[in-house]
Amino acid sequence: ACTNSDSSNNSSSSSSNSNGESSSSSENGSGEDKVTIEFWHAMSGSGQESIDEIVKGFNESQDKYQVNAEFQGSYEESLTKLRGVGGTKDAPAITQVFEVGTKYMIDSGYIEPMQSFIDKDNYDLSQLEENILNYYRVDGKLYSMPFNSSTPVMIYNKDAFKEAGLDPEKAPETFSEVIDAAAKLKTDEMYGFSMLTYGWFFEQLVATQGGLYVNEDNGRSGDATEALFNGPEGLNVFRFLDTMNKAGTFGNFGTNWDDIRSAFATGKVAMYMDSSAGVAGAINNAPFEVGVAYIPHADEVQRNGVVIGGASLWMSKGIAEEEQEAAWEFMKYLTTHEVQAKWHLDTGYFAINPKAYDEEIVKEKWAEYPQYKVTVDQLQDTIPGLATQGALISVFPESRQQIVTALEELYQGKDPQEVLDKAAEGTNRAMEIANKTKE
Amino acid sequence: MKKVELINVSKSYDKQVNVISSINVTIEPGEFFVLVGPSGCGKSTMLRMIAGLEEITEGTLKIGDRVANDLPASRRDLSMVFQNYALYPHLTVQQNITFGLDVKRMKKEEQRAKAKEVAEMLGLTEYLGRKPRELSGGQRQRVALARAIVGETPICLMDEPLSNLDAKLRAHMRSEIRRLQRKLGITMIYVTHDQVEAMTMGDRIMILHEGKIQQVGKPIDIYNYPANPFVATFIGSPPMNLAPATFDKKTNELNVANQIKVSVQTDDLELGEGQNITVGVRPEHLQPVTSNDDIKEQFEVEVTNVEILGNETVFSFQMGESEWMAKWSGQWHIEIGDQLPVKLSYDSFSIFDSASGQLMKKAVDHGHYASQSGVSP
Amino acid sequence: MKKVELINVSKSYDKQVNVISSINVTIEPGEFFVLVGPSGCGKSTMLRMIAGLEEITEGTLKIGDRVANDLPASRRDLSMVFQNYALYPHLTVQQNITFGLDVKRMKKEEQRAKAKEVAEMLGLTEYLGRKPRELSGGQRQRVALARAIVGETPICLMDEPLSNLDAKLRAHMRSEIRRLQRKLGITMIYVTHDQVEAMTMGDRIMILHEGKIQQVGKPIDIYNYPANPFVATFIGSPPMNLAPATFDKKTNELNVANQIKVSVQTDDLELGEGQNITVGVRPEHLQPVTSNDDIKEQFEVEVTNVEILGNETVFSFQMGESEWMAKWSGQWHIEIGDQLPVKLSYDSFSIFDSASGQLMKKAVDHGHYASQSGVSP
Amino acid sequence: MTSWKRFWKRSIDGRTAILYLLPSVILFSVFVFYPMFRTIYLSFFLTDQAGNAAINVGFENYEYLMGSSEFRNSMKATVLFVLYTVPIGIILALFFALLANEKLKGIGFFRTMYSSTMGISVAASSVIWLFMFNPSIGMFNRLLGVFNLPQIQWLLDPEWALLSVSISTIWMNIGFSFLILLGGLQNIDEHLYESAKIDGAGYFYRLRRITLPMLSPTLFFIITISLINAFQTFGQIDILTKGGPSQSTNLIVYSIYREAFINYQFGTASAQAVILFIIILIVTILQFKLGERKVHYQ
Amino acid sequence: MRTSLPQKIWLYFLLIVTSAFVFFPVAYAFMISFMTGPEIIQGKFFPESFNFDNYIKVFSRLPLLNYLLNSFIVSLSVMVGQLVVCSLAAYAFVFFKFKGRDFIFFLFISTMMIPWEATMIPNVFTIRKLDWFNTYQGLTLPFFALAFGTFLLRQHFLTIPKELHEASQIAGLSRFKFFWKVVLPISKTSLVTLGAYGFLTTWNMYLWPLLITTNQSVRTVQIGLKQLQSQEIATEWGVVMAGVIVVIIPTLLLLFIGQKQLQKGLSQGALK
Ligand SMILES: Nc1ncnc2c1ncn2[C@@H]1O[C@H](COP(=O)(O)OP(=O)(O)OP(=O)(O)O)[C@@H](O)[C@H]1O
Ligand SMILES: Nc1ncnc2c1ncn2[C@@H]1O[C@H](COP(=O)(O)OP(=O)(O)OP(=O)(O)O)[C@@H](O)[C@H]1O
Ligand SMILES: [Mg+2]
Ligand SMILES: [Mg+2]
Repeated sequence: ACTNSDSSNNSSSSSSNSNGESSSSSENGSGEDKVTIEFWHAMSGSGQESIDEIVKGFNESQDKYQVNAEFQGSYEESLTKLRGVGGTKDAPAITQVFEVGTKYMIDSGYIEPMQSFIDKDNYDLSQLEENILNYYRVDGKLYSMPFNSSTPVMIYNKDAFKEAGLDPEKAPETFSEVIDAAAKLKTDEMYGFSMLTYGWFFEQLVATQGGLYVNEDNGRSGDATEALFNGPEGLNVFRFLDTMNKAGTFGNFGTNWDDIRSAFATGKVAMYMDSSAGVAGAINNAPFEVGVAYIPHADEVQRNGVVIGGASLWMSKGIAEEEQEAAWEFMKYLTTHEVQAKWHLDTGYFAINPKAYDEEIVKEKWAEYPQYKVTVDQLQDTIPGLATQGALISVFPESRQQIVTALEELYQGKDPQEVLDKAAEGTNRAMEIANKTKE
Repeated sequence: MKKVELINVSKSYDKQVNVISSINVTIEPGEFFVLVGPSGCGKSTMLRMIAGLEEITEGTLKIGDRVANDLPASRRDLSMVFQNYALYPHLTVQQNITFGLDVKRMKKEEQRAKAKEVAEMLGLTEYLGRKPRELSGGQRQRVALARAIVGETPICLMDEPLSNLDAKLRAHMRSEIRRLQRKLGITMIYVTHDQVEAMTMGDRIMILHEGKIQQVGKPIDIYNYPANPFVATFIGSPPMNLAPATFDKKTNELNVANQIKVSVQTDDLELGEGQNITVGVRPEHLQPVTSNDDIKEQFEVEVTNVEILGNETVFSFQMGESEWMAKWSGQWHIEIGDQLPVKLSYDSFSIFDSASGQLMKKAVDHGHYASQSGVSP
Repeated sequence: MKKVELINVSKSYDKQVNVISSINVTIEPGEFFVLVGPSGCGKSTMLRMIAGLEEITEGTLKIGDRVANDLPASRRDLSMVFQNYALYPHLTVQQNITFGLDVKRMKKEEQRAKAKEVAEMLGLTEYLGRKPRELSGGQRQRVALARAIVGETPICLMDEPLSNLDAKLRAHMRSEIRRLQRKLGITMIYVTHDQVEAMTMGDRIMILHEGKIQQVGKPIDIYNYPANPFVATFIGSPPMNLAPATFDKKTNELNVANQIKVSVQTDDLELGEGQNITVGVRPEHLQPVTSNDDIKEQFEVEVTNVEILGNETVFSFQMGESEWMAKWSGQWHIEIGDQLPVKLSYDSFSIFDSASGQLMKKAVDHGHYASQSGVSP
Repeated sequence: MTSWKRFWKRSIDGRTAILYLLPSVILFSVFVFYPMFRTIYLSFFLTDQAGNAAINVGFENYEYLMGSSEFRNSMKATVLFVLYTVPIGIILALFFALLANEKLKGIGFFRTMYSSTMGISVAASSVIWLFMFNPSIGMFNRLLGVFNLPQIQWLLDPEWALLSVSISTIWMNIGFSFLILLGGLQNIDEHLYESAKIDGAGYFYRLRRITLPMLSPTLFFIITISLINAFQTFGQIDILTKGGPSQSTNLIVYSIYREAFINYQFGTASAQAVILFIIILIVTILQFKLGERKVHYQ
Repeated sequence: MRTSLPQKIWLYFLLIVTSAFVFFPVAYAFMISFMTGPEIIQGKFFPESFNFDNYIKVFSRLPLLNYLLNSFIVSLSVMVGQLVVCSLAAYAFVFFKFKGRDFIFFLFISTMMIPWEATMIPNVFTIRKLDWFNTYQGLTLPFFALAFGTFLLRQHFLTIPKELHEASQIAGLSRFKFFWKVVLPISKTSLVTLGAYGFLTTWNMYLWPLLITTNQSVRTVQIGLKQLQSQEIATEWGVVMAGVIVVIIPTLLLLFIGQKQLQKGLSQGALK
């Protein structure tokens, strides 16, 4: 990371109705004819640093538009705020919304689908990563611009593998292989396998088996009404976890990203599932050699691959046209391979423009961290389909919570089918209410 | 200069009814009015009602010519020394004193000058910068006094303002308060337990007992002609000696407590045979017998207790069922158990009707007259 | 029965040094020790040091035979009436009284019985269930007194315990306290401003002035032979009259305030010509002239103020630069401006050295003796 | 007419009081009562995604909650949480306040230490506690390791999670309770202690007979406030456990938050809020009815 | 009053041990703020070296001084606002007698029972209607009225001896003057407590400032702290803790100053 206090200072300046310090706004105010737009994001830490630099780069690259990137809290928080201004002219031109909010945003009526500008501008979409676009494409229309995208991966402790007599270069691929490896890796100090208690990973393990999450083609051909994740694929996943848990080779490190990462870094667990964005951190913090692998799949099925996670950028409706222009220009800038290369390196998120991987700096980095490549390969190996496209439901956050509860109960020794059914039931009710109140 | 008038005023607390009952009294403008009575008789309560701190349960209070029952305390324009001082703990002595002046929009300098003046009068000059908790009890009381004086309000209420001062200072304060009150024409209502204060400061005294007025009048009149035995024993220290007596018409003698007989010399009194009466004699009227005294007027007592107060000697003896005291001027070498002859004349008797408590016969005025050439009886 | 001994005790506060300085005094077991002095002289401070509430800046305090400087208050086993009562506002009168008993693990019933007994003695029976704020000032003071009495501790400290009571009740309390103290053999240290209390209650009095001991002794001795002019004016009310005087060796006369001359009858006094002395006469020794009095011993004064106290009359006149007062027994019809002959004898003079304040000549004992047959001078 | 005049005169107090209360009343109306009524209103509806009332369902939301095991579980957890945190927190704070009320050199430093937890936001302190509870690197498990005791899954074991959250909550609240109680202690008139010492009362006797009764207004206050706050605990749950594991720490307010901000179910969220409000109201009324009687005011 | 030596030792022992316990988490955060990533993950207590890298990062990443200033302005305004509004209300509840007083008081108290989370959304809309987004008044005004504060001050006002009120009435003080010259100065301890409370809670507020600010002009430090953490990407805890420490320091200072004030208000002493 490098210092970028200037950029954040810049971006802090002018805003529609602030009464803040005028010292820097006068400096920015020099471009009266500039169209100024706001870009709301939920990236903190190093992500924000990178965004600030990118925005700075955009603002300097031309003199017609001025983008102000503003942190608005977590995804939930910024979405809550958006609800306050959505559809009005106070709304920001660009908002970053997490992947599970996609359906909500489409239904909200606050947004201008990206497709209208793509069509108007004849923008070539094919330069972007197909597997990412798929997620945000509904009925053939791209609604939002993918931005920070990640997938799950399995990270493992190569040293521990060696000690256990396993091949550190060949990670287990199927559920039963993982179960076996975990049993071998288990010591007094160390669990074999772990997974963050987080619905996203469950979705991935279902999808990679080709299983759907909800009906109506995973919600893509209509409003979903029934959860399907308690079908055989879901049960497979729960059984997989249950087996290890009962065998004592599964470590439960809760719902907190940092807890499971520190468990891995301190050698409390040998294999765990993480986001592709967390790979860099895992490598840096661990005092041993770290391996990255594809996520495991059920033995009896073929691997389908992963569903994209992360967030995308949405353009507001109801704001001035030139502001939409500006937003579109900014998004185009974002998707250039230079910018994407930088983004990928700064954050570990995928480059949505695969050309970025050909950039020299990326190659250098990959040479240093060959593990990065695994994440990209896994994405590109993904077989497009309804399952890997990801489910589209408006009550996704709630459903994820149901899964978390189900997992927690599973770890307490409850029956896999029972807890899954309960989660499905909760999801069904939520969907029912959502559908009822939609009109 | 304002009149204070209480018309049929009564007061009850939750836990005690008729702490004050049907008080009727008018305190004249510029009068120094002293209020005395036993502990708990309602003196403070009365002051507090006049001040507006206590609701008047019944009756009318007039200040000036205005009905003041509902007038808030802050608009009655009076000052008060509280029995428990009520100093502001967070303010210095100076600030405590000038507290009320501030309200009157007096200039700061003037306030300071005033405070200084009053402080000097009360010997508080060194303590102006202190907080109340750093003062002695008497000093605190003086601050309370200063606070009341400094405002020069037309009405001033003082609730035992000198109780914690030494005799010397108290004598000084007595005359200062009196002087100020006269100078400014303040209407003063003054509660005290001190006999000297009561006798010397007031234009009039009111004696209160269980919330009821016993007597109102000039101090000396009350001393000489107490309206009832209660007043008689309350004013004067040691108190007036009382004893039941019967009148023997044949011998024209009073039989006091079946112990001594005193011949009645005049006929100004209508006494029935066997009527129950109570006689009272002030201790100073029980005088030592000098050689040339009438034998008839004396009787002998056995001393049960002696107290030498320096300039006077008080001794007790038994009179029927009650203990009587005699006060002789000077220091007397009297021992407990001594048999002493004591002189007593009918003139000095106050006689009360035992049933009603009414005064039937006043003691004859014992005033002495001093002349240049000598002293007449 | 415990001794209390102060050895070279001094006390300074942050804002005032030597509030008490180098006090040396031993209070005997079972003694009734009275402490008097002007307001702010350090009486309360001294009590509080003995009680252990105030740190002793310097010197040693012994209780019994034990050095008690560092003994916590709660282990000194004494009781105290605070000048400001310090009642527990959240407890009823009964609970306030029994608070200390409870500490001593006395049985509840016994406590109740005790409380009832004391309450009766102090006239508080009706108020046992009340909170302090529902009491009158005098009632509160009695609660404070009750609390101190009920524990029957070997040492008892009382800081003006009767100041808010009326004369009658006060007289009663005086004798009750004295009786109790005698009965239980309590070592009592008693602060008062009341002359009568000081004179009648104490076995010994100590007069304090600006933190220093002025005199310690029997009440009557202090009254008759005050060690210095301060004591002379402090004890006795009205105070002793003082005036500067010079001695004329030729005529053997004292020239008092250049106004009157009094012939010196004895030679017990070494007076140099022109030596600065101060003479003192008690007001009661300035007597009315009777027809058969020696002309030489009388002089005439112009009355500047008169106060009739009921059983005595006090008037003032000018003596040189100071105001003198005379106290005559009985009620006198004296007006301001009257010229009065006053009798004065050399015997009644106290003479002090003006420079050192030392008493040089005591007043001759004026004790009277009463006998069955009459009264001798 | 005159009686009206009299009334006018007598009611002067009330009329002036309104002036003093006005700022509060206005602000409360706008920022508390209005939203509250809106909440009550919403609790009778199913809401759409934007949070607007969509379908009036009467008491259905309430009925659903009453029948929902999840909600019952929330209630149970909340009550347990209140029982864990309030008494211990107050007793500890009182203990510290008593210690810090001694007149000793450098006591100001200790007072600051005790009150320091008040200076740290719930978010920051939760993060610190998260660290300490961490099963692999946390202080607590290391300590247990040092004494060869079995490791505890502080936040992951449903048996322990609520306790762990309670411990951290007690810590977070202690500074505040401490400060309030210390203030109360300092307002007690020194004379009362003097008087009690003379009577020979030892430390604990004074504590029981003087300090606690005289502190009762403050204690009453802090108990009321702590109860209310405990019922409304949210921040630390969000960071430490997110309501898990197995809903064991899903306190009502967290559940409300999740319903409203994550699931966008304002109807049920509002219904929960209303129920919570009623519960706290009842507890507080009880507290006022039972507690204030024992409180001694001057 | 006075404490003997063994007592003192015992007291100091208790003070040191308990306050160390209370302060431990803060000390721990302080230590972490000097650690590097791996050091933290390995769960050490003492850093290898006390270097200020993390602090430098904090200051370079965020306009922290700006945030601190905003926090100060906002916290101070809320503090003053609360003191004014609450003390006025509490005064009315204690020193005025009027019909329905208890009811209104309880109504006030009841506002404490409404979970803040339940009222937040409507309040955001209210602020938007008032066009107070990104303004100081939007950040502060909703918090001026505080049932808690009113309650706290009421409890304290109730302990003010009624003699003082009486003496002031006699002196002719108006209601307001009495409030201003007697009630407030005497209640210093509670005012300081409430002031500290108001300041610190505002200082520590996160969600509300976040919801009603959309840019950095009036944002406060807690949002800054949040910006240091990240979700999916590994958080640099050292930097976060450095931020926490930077943000705690002013509040600890404030507490220390408040203590001094509290100490001064110590036992006012009796009236008599
Ligand atoms: N806390 C304190 N700080 C500073 N000076 C004090 C303090 N307490 C008392 N003093 C001073 O010490 C002196 C003696 O006080 P003390 O209370 O002992 O007087 P006292 O003899 O009891 O007087 P009084 O008869 O008026 O009660 C006084 O001048 C008083 O102002
Ligand atoms: N708040 C109250 N509630 C109930 N009774 C009270 C209250 N205040 C005073 N009393 C009672 O009213 C009576 C009169 O009280 P008050 O204070 O007027 O007496 P006082 O004449 O001033 O006595 P003291 O000379 O002892 O001060 C007392 O018996 C007292 O107990
Ligand atoms: Mg009284
Ligand atoms: Mg004193």
